[in-house]
Amino acid sequence: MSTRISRNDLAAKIAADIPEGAIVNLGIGAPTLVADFLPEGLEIILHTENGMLGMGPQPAPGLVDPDLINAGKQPVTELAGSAYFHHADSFAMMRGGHLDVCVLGAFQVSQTGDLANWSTGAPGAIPAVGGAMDLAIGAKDVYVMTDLLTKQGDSKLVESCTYPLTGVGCVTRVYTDHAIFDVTPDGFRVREPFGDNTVESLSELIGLALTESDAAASPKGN
Amino acid sequence: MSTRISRNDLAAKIAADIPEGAIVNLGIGAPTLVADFLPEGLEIILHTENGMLGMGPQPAPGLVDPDLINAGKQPVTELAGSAYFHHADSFAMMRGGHLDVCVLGAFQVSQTGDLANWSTGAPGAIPAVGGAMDLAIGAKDVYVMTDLLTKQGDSKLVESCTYPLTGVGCVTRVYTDHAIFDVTPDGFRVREPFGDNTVESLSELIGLALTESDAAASPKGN
Amino acid sequence: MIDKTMTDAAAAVADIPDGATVMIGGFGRAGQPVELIDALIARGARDLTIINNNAGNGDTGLAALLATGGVRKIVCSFPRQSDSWVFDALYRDGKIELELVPQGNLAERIRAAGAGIGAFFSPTGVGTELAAGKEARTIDGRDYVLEYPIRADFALISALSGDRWGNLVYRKTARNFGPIMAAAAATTIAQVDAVVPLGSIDPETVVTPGIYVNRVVAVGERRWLAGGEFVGGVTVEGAPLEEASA
Amino acid sequence: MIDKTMTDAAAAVADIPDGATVMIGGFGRAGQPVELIDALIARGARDLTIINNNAGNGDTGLAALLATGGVRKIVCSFPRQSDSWVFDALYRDGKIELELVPQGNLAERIRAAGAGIGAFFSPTGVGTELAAGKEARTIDGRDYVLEYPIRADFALISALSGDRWGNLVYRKTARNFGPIMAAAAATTIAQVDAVVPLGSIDPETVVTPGIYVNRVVAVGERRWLAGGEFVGGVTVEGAPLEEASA
Repeated sequence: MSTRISRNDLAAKIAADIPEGAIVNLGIGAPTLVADFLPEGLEIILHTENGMLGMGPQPAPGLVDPDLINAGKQPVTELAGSAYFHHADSFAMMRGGHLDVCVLGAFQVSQTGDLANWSTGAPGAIPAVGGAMDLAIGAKDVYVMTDLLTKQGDSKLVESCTYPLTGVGCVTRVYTDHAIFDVTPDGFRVREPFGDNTVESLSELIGLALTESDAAASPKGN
Repeated sequence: MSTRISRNDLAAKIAADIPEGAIVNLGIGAPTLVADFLPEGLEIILHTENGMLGMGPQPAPGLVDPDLINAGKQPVTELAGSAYFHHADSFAMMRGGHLDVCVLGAFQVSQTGDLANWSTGAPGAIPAVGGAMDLAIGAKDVYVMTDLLTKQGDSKLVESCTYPLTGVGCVTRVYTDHAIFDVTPDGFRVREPFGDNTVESLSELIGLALTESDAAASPKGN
Repeated sequence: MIDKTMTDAAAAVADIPDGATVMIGGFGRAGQPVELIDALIARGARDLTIINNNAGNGDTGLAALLATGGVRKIVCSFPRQSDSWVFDALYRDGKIELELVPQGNLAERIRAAGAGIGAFFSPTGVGTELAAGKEARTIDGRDYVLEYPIRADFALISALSGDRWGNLVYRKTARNFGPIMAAAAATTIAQVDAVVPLGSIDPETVVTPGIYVNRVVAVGERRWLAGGEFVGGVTVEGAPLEEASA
Repeated sequence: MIDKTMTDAAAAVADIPDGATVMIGGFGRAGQPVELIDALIARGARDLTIINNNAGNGDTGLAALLATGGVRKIVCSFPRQSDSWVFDALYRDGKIELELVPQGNLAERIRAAGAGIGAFFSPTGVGTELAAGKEARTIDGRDYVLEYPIRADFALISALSGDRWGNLVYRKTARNFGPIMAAAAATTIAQVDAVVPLGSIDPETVVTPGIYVNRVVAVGERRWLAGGEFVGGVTVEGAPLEEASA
């Protein structure tokens, strides 16, 4: 029985949903994979919160420029049409609602769109938030990319988050290895189940009532 | 009897008080005269609120660049070391306390340093404030350049302003055609009387108690 | 391919409806998007709210727009100028509403709109009639009043050059309100002297990144420039000296 | 003549006293003023409060400063990194105080300090524990919390080049916090690869005007540049590839 897709396939699913011309911020970690699957020939503008629009792919080995890095502090390149700006201007772009899409990882997403992705609240852990809270409130569409279940088998989609929040009611869509879910006023709606997953099996798996989108009913016709 | 100095002489007095390296904004009107008297060879950086530091003098006739104007919308030039920036950045410089000196005109200055210079409150007059209120609160030293008396013979130095205020407690010094006054916690202090003016004659002229500075007692030793 | 360039100013402003709030860049004549304003006049939109530092100079540009009677209200810092006779007459006749904002608060309120700031405490205007009725607060011993963002449906701005992604560079003090208005409007329309190829603007020197710009229209080089460089020979209004002296 | 250049980093930081609040530019290693930090370490100031986006990488720069034990408190958004072992150990031993600020609020609070804003309503962090206890308000249907400026006694920043008036230009994403920290500190000290003659920086491209800069120190060109142009051949830490592969 096939119930999960790979992380690369999931990145490709996300990439396919980003339209040409979109301004996109890809969070640290798995979301950066999405860049590798953006359709060739389409112009999608990547924003990095450390002060750049028009970020290009990793440089070739030996061509690393330490002054040109992304938010994950990895070396990147610049594309024709790129622009640099300072940190306050960069976060003004987010906070002001000028980004079309950001893709973030998550510990938990609640059915009202609350996001928890910066702290497990574990005692003794060193907290670090970075730009997560700004990204969470700062894009027109906040997509989450995550496994549906934790390693312990708990659902990351929850009725309400038990981990410390990153943002309230901010997530619009969740891309998981089992299915894509939209966050709606009625809770999670299955947008596209992968493999043998069904709305019913997913609901059972995560212990939450789910609704079904027209798209999910006929995924090929999406 | 000599009781007044010319506007040019007054501008020269102000210019002589501005130290090398100061960042200075000269308000519209008479204060712009001060630029003509800044000591040759000293570097004093002029700010204009429409987005420039390092403003130079008027261009030669025939070399007017309509994209390069001062706050009074007169053509100016750029000096080596100048910089352009947008309006929010320009007023952040003022509001943030980064200007050393601004020189403004006035309708009235109160003995607590209140300034009225943007509106006479006359019915039917078209109000216009421009950057006056920002300049008033936005320089370490706010100098006023004005005649001491109105054309009707009323003192512009007053116990409290009757015209609409530009700023509260903002003026640090008043350069008039009769004398230079510092604004102190004890009211106006005569810093330098011109010609035959004395602290006593000035006090009688404007109807306010005045104190005398050490500088005024021996102006040559200033 | 992203291509925000449009063929002419008329097309660029064609969807500005009656009742729109429109920011117009420029400080006096410098940076005023005259060709876009002319197109807006030709379109004939009514009941507009205009945000600009001034209220028009002479009989062209913003002044000409006011003269059409299509502007219900203007938000500005300095309407009264030696050459603001169009506005002056409308105001005295009660035909236009004026909201007067200190220039720095105007700039910062526009910046706040673009930057997603809900409101901010400004020291400018404290204790004056322009702060009357505003929420006041003392913070660390300094007095402030609370100021709110100024947003717009459209911004019309003028820049020196732009590329098809909407990246813009300006020229000298004509920069003024352009960058902040671009970020504060739902739809930003930039006129430029020339559209340049993508990649020809050094990324270090982009002043307005294309994220803030929706449409770019080339209107041709101003008569006092040649290849973007000043060559002189005009009045401050931009008229050729031979005309001015005639 | 205005001349803000200084002969060496030691002289530039000589008056930073014990107990000072010091902003340090940089995002990770990019834009980190390593030579100024080294000079501050040599000076031996104690009881410092440091404001930076991170809490040091590896064993150099900010991490080396932390290792001296001279830092009482750090204000940052992202201390925990793969190479933040110096901070991690201090924190776990209770030897350093941490104030965690969301990155955009950190940037905007620094900007507010330089811009004379008393406080501002930010939507970032609303409903989270990092906004606990902060004044909240709903404006136009959106929720905000009130954030206050972050000021400093000194800012240490790194730029590509500067002139004797203190005008600065940066390089790529090493710009990050430099421009806003320069405006938010009472005394701003910039290290640059090279001091260039006054007038050689195009006024259109100045990023930090000299008004915000008190001292400029040339520290020499980074090894991955030649005449300011990237020539490659280093790791992201800036180490030559031959060392990295050794």
